[in-house]
Amino acid sequence: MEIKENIGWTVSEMARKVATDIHDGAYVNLGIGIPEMVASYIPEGREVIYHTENGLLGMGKVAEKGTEDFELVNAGKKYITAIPGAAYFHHADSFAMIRGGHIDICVLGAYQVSEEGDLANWSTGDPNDVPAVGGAMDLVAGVKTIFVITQHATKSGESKIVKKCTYPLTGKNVVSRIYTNLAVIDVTDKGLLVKELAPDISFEYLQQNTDATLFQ
Amino acid sequence: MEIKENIGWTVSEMARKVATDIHDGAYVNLGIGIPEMVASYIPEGREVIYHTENGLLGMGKVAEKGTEDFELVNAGKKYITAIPGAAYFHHADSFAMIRGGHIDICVLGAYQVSEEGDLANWSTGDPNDVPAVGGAMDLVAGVKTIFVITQHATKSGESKIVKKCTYPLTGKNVVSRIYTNLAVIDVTDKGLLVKELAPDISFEYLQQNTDATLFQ
Amino acid sequence: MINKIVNSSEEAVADIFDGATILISGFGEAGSPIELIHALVDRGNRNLTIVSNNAGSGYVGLAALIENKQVKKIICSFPRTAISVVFPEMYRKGEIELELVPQGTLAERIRAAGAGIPAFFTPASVNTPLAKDKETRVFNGKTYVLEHALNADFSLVKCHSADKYGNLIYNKTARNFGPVMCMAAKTTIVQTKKILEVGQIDPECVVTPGIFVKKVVEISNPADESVLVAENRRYPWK
Amino acid sequence: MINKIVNSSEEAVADIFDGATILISGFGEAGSPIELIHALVDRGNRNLTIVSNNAGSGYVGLAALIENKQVKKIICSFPRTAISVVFPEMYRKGEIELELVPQGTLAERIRAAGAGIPAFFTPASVNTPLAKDKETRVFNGKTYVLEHALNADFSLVKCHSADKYGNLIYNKTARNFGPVMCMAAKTTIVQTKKILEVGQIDPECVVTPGIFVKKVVEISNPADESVLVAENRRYPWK
Repeated sequence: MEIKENIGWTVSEMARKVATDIHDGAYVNLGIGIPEMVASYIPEGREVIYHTENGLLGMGKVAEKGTEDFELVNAGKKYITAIPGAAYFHHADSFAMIRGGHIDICVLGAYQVSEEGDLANWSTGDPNDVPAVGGAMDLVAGVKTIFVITQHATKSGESKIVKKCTYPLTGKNVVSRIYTNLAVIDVTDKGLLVKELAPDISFEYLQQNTDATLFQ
Repeated sequence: MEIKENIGWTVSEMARKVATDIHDGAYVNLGIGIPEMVASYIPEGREVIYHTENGLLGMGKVAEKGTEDFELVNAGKKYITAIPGAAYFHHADSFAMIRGGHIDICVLGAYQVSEEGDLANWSTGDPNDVPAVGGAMDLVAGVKTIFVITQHATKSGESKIVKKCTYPLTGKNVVSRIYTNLAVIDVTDKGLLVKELAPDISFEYLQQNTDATLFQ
Repeated sequence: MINKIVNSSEEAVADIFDGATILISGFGEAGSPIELIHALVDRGNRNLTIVSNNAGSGYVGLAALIENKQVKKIICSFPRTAISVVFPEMYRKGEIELELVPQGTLAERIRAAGAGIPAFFTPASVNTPLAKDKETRVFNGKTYVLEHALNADFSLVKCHSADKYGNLIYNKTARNFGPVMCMAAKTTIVQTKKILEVGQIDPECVVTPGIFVKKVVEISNPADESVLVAENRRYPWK
Repeated sequence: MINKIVNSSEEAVADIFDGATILISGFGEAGSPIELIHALVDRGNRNLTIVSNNAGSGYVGLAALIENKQVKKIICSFPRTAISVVFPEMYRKGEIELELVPQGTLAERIRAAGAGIPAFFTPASVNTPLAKDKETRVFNGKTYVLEHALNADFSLVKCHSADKYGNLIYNKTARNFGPVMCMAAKTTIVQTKKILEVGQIDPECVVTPGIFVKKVVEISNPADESVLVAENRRYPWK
């Protein structure tokens, strides 16, 4: 399978799509990397409270140069700020929020997502890699709705939307919706339902470039 | 069995005996009723921190008349005070302290204590009584050392120090030491060892008036 | 935009339904959300399962709810107080069910529900009638009993101050079950003495972060249960 | 009389023994007790099992402890950081064991140890390699895995302010694992930026009550790990 580079939506456009699907008043946890971009595109008039699993509800913007506080970081260890009305708490309380189903939406990156919503995003299984999982397994097990934001294919052109994950799972049946540069895809009981196609992307092209079976 | 009334130690003297066995720096939980008296007899030069399971470490004296705060009570729902250096916390955290073995000593009353240190202090098993357990079972399961302070016999003259508890248990093998009006008794692997007799009480008299077998 | 403040106790409890399981904060009167309970008496829902440390005093608050025959079952650690009359009478007549739970197990079961832990092992109650028919297991030579999360539909909680995000702080030992109950219910309803502006509560001192709270109503001068009981008052007021 | 303050990091870690299990607070550098770790490097205990969210950066702090071959095994959720070199190298050579634990499970296992809960069920890691060979059970149609308490001999924790009773408050997200680690060790050793008089910490805002703390040492100007790493410093200092 070959996917042309620089087709479909840009990463910013993908982040905007995700942001549009976050409701007013939502409690949201954004994964490290591209998911963090989502915060910049929340439509005006919506108030969203960000949780970072290292112990803060009410995460604000990234700290400006020169105002960084080494003791105020997010899960990606970036220097951040806190909004008025924020709360700090310890790690067990923070993951009680996650595991207890109190966070509405979590946006994560992915190595692979399967037809059944299985997610692989922590390990390629390469024995030379040092394995590291962080909070990903707790997030997918506990947060009400899991959105995945990812390029449709790897850099070497392999589809990330697969029949079955070949990488070790983060969680089984956990993903609700996938935002790629080519499409927005819902994980449903019947399989992967394409909700929206990027400009100039046909369903046929999408299916040709996707390992998993898609529906319209 | 008959025990003469008003013999041996007074309740105050019993409380003083218990207090003498509480070490400097101990974290202590005092049960409702007579155990509460122990706090008055801590020897000078010792600092003891009191825990009350409804969410306070650093309980102070009972509130003076006119200064009562309806929101500052102990486990017996008495109006109390807090010392400088106190901390408030919620019920799950409070019982984490108890269950997790962080409290050094708990002093409790008893209906019965057995030769093996079993304690019955929450129910007589009378079906007409409304059963109520409070935190007693958590305390005996979690606190490092359980002291019992009690009259040696019930008002009707029955020994409270028994071979086997006939009342429903609060916990099995939990009591370390028993302070009665007649004696101080250690629960050991070999049985009940009399450590100290009240003035004018002989070991023979004590054994005659005790259901359990005692050792010297 | 987020604003969890509602205008009345009536509005605060408006979603409660018959048959609901409801957590009610308080250790005796300290922390008991008496105005919210009275609003629930007014609402009249029946067949409720109530989880609370005690079972009410006199004829107000939780005792009034029980006397009004709205409560099918109570889950608590200590249903007796010096002046509890309603519950003991109905219990002896077999008109109300009781599930007696050791206080620490009660707190932990509620916390577990809030933390997404369906079950855990505890040493409390092992070898006692309260562990009867429960699964036990030995860890490192000590026996523990398996206890299950206590999830609820609603919680009614009293706090000291709140903001519109639902961040809460409590007062002294009135904190007790409030924070864990806020975590364990689908819908948490809070009465607060004071409403503060967002940002007035120090983020280091927030006890219940707003994520756990659905509705907040300001009750500036809550009744003191012990005063009402001493005056032999009865709810609904006559 | 109670006074938990000791005069030096050296004195603070003086009871640590070979083969001990040690909890070390911090999420990356935030909350990492770098001076206590360096005192442990100086002390030289070996065969340690370290429980910490990460596995150190550069050649200071936890990375220095690992490089000094004092650590037999590390239990953590994320042993990689942007600038971790020591752990990955030793791990690839098979010179250090790794038990990888999901972050929330790690926090809850530590909290369980402190709360006297020997084991609990969690949904995290079900159907993944990290649940391999672990007991699972279905509650209400959902599968959970049984996880065990993570007790320790010592914990090394960094906080912001402390009093002689051992009451602690933390700073922002440097709080992270500190409070649960204080609960879970037989001996908790704390480094604080400031020592306050008893009574100066608001009892409503104490995060770690003193009962959980054994020793406190004041380190007024703790090193910033990221600065040391950027400067390519290595402990022991040359």
